[in-house]
Amino acid sequence: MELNLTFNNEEYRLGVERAEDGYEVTVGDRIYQVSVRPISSNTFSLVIHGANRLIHIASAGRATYVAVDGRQFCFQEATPGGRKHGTRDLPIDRRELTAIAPMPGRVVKLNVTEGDRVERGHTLAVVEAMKMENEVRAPIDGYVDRVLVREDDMVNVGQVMIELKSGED
Amino acid sequence: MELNLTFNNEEYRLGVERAEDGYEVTVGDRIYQVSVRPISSNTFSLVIHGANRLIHIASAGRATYVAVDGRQFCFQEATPGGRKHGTRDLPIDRRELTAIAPMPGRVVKLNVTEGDRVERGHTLAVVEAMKMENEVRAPIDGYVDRVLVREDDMVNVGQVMIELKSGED
Amino acid sequence: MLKKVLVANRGEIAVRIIRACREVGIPTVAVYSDVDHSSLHVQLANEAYSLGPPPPLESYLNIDKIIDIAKMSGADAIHPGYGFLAENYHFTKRCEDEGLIFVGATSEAIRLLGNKLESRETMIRAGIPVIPGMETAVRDTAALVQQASRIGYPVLIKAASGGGGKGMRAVSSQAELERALEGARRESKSAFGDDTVYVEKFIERPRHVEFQILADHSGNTVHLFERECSIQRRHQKIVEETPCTALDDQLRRKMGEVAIEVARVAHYTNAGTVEFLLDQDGDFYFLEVNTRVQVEHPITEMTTGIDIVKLQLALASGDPIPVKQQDIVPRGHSIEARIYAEDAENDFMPSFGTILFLQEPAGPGIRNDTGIYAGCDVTMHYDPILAKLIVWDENREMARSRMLTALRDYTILGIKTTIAFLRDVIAHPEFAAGNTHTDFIPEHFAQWREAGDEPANLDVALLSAAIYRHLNPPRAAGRAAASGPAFPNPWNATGEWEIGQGKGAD
Amino acid sequence: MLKKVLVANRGEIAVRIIRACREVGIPTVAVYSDVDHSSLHVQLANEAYSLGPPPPLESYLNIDKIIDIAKMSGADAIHPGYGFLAENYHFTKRCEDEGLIFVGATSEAIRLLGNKLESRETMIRAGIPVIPGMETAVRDTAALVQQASRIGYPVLIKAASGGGGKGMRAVSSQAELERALEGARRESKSAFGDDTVYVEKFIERPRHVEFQILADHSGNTVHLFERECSIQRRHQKIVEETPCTALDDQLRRKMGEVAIEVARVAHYTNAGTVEFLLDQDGDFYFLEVNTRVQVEHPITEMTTGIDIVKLQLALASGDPIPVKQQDIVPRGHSIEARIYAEDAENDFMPSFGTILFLQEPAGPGIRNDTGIYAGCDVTMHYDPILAKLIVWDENREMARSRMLTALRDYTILGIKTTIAFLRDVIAHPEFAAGNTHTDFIPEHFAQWREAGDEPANLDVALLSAAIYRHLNPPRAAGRAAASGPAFPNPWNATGEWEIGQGKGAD
Repeated sequence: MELNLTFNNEEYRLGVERAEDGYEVTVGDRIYQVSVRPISSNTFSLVIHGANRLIHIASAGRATYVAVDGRQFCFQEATPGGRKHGTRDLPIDRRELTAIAPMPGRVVKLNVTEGDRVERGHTLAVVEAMKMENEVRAPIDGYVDRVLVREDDMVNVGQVMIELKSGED
Repeated sequence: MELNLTFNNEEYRLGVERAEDGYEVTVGDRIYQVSVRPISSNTFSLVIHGANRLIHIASAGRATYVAVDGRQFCFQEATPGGRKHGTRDLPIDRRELTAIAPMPGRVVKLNVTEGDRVERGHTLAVVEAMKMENEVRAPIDGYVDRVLVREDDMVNVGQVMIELKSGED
Repeated sequence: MLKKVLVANRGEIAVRIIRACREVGIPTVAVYSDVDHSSLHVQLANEAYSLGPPPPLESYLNIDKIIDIAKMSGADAIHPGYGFLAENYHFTKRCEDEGLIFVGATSEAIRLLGNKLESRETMIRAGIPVIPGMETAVRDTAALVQQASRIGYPVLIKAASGGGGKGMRAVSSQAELERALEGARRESKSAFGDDTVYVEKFIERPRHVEFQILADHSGNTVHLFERECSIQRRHQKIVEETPCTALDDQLRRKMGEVAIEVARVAHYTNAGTVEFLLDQDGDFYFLEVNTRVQVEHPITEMTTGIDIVKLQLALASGDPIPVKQQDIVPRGHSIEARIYAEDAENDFMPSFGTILFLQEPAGPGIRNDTGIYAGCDVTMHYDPILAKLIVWDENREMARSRMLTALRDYTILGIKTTIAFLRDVIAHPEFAAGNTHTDFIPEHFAQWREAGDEPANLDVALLSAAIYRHLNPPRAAGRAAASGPAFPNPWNATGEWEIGQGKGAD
Repeated sequence: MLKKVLVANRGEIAVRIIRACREVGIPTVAVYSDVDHSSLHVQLANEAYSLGPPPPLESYLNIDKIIDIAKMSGADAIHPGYGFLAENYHFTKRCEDEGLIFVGATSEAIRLLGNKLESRETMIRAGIPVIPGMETAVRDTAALVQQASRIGYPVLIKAASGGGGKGMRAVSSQAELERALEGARRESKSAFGDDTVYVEKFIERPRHVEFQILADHSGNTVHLFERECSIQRRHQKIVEETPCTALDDQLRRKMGEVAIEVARVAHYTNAGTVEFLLDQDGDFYFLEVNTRVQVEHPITEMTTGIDIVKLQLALASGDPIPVKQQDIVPRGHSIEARIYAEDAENDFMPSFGTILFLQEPAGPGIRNDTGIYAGCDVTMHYDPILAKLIVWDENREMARSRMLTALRDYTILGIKTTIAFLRDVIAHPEFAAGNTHTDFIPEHFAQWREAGDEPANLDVALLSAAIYRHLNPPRAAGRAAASGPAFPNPWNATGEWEIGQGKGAD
């Protein structure tokens, strides 16, 4: 089996094959011979080069969460068409022209409408979750091109809330 | 759905039907309207006559384990042909003529062979598990009819180890 | 003894209070908003009633509804926990008027101490040292700006009805003031229903040191020594410990005496916390009184052996304080680390979702006050605290070491938490040296990123994920795949599961 | 400080020791028999090595193999826990000869105190009060019978190398003696590799009171006060508490002094426990010294605040005792309840199988020393202890109440446990009154059956099971259904799971 996992915006190519005594796993160009000893549904012991590592693991949708030695990793399975709508998928120059939700939550304030002139750092909107407010600021000097949310809307982290045009337009 | 569950040698007839707001369950001739609120895979909240009861539950094979209010119940699902081989299924008068394993474990000593004369209370065999020994004693005065185990055999709780004949035979 | 206690709260503190009630044999009534219908506090209480929709004003801040449920269920007392209605004197007054015992101070004491400016004035009159600042609140922004200039920058904006850092902003220049005021007011309004704010002198690199006090209805007041709570992000405590490394016996005695005097001046009853700032010269200033059980109360319980919540219940029912000041002898050292559902790599943004896997640390000297379980949903509606990990050991270094081990054993999969961040805080050489102050986090952890510890860990994690995915391919279609997670659950697996209508599907 | 510790044990005590090592920064080596390859102690240790097949003589009692693993892994010390090799002086001697630090007493002290008759004689010479009984061991049954007659029935058969009630039998008449001797010898042989037994006077309805002692290599010895362990089934403790309700300050001081004198006479080092019987007249008799960490050591840790296992590690590496006797001041009350995999309705027969669901109690003052987890197998090969639930509170009644609540919150599904039984023991009016003695269980719980509490609970359980079965019909065919349980496990679900060859499939 082949799969691509994304971690911190890096994509890793992995391959898993059954081997005599467990699995042969390739991570990029590194090859590991490992065996797996199940402990319970979300826990197993990974025997790798003779050493035991205790692994806790769970998945939900395309995300897989792994704890190794008290550190948690969250991997996204990359598949064409299955991408989240967010800035992480946008080319860098497009990011400059969008204001994105800094966290999942509710839009409690929307300060601009389409056509407004904004300055870099200007608070365009405020998102609240868990009693905490976060300001969404303009990344550039420019004009508001499109407002994609309304007050009281729920937004996800990374969701594009407002699209801007640069001043030259 | 209908099912029969056994608890402490009593058999209970149960019926489960979906109802508008949950389930209608019959226990013998009692009818309950209940709804269920799942909490996690082995835990749910049972709403019964308006009151909440927290239930932990798990099953393995034909056994279902339920914890209510800190008390644990183990139910066996009764199905024809699925019965365990043990004295619980034997008529009372047959039990008198058998020596059964008091616990699961290993036969560490076997004191009798077929034809031996035994007295009530005589130690026929010793079963060990978890470093604890238990003596298997003759339930009646009589003769050893058949020895169904050997030393070092593993036995299950309730398993018939030795069959006796009463003295009159 | 109280007959039946309604716990007007949720999460770990509701669980904590319900446990205390169960142990002393008092039946409990839980209340919950629709999204909390399966919460741990609902599971543990003898009775549980819905408050309705999740927004706090409609649920946990809904005074009428809570009073109605108390009366309907036959509760004779209400424990407010912390947050929500805990320091709302209108609620306390309402309880008093309705003949319900409020487990806490009187409405008059809460009103006085809740008004930061009035209590400031009262304390100044009683000779208690306070931070220089405004003497009266003004709603007018221009006047606030003027006051800030008079006091001199840096200044701190604080919510007049505030607590827990909500609505608090440090401002270093006039240019920043107006926007900060706007945010502070909105946060204050949202958290406390009151947007009055004031400004005071901002003391640089102070330690936050507070004293736990207990007072009965006969005027007996004792303190249970101090807690240091300097480790804060966004003005909210995340690590607390006792004893404080900066106090010697003399300073400790003096601050304890002042704390008791503060309680006496305010005619305080039940459990409360007198907060001080301790500056770098060893001078201390009265900050405020938190008129409720404190989030970090467990560390005091660990060192003094006194159960503060059980004592709250006893004091509320009129019992006297059962110990004398000289008999309260703290032992060892205790540290608390608050586990939040936050992304510490991204400015502590809240994180929510389903907890897919949970493994809590265990062992001698480890206490975990929690409101979560494997399979529960962490929603966006409330404060993102998940649990408090508390350790005790014979001395600070042993306690620190125990905390590091316990945090390493604490696994929560499915949402972001502050666990790894807390490990790095507690392992930091300056923390180990006891050099803590309220700017500790911005100073040492401004651009914190989680370390993998060993680079090989990433490969181990990747190949574990690959094998797991190999064995458990994500379902191609169906509700579980579409709507994301769903804790592996036999109730879903059958495909025929529906919870009862009108029971608050969320 | 020790460099690396091999823990020559399994279950909760191995976990306890590994946790202590981790907290003080000592790397650990676990050993395991094949059936234990996924055990908690294996998961927690830095390294883990197989001992081979499950029978104790081939695994946890296999001295050669354990020494080899210690040397191969670079461990400089071995902690034996309790049971297995903990009181086997040959093993201790072997460690000494091989240059490995044995975390415990010297082989000479263990030999002396392990020989119940020799230690008896030594103590008599030192003026320590002992129970009337045999002065020398005899292997000859006829001689034992004669000695029993001389002492006068009832008598108690005890294993000369024994401990923990293994091989112990009370005999009330000569008619019972021979069969009892045979069983005692076989059990003793199986447990300790030595079938020598002896008899002593059986004291009726005594309390079992023991003192924890600590001794360093410079001859400093302190005690950490008493534990009462009278609640026993089959001569094995199931509930322990401290302080003992039967001691006043004077008796406590006297017994503590005798305990220290016992340790001094035996040239004892490290942690040990001096056991006494306290009769109904308040006279006490030296019983034996347990030359190892005791199962019930946690209750002493809870009241004294001293971590006995960490101190064992320090003392083994040559550190002096860090406290003086007068500085050891116990606080509050602690109770331990041992959770066994046993059927309390059926003469405490062992029960084994897979733990399908596990929920442990939590909250202030609750400690759970455990060796299990959801999904683990409890096998027939070893002592059926699963966990120890320990509570602390300000006084006995509060501790008892906390224990009852905690036991109610303790859920283990899939095997029989003693949890419900323990609840009824601790709720019993005679236990509440402190009227405990070693016949407490046979006297009050001879024909115990689990109560449903309310009859309606059975119906609730039945209909819950019915709905669960309705939603999760048992699989008609396949391995899982055929071989019974199997914890719901994605590793099985794929149908393609196989663990690596030769890795100890059980």
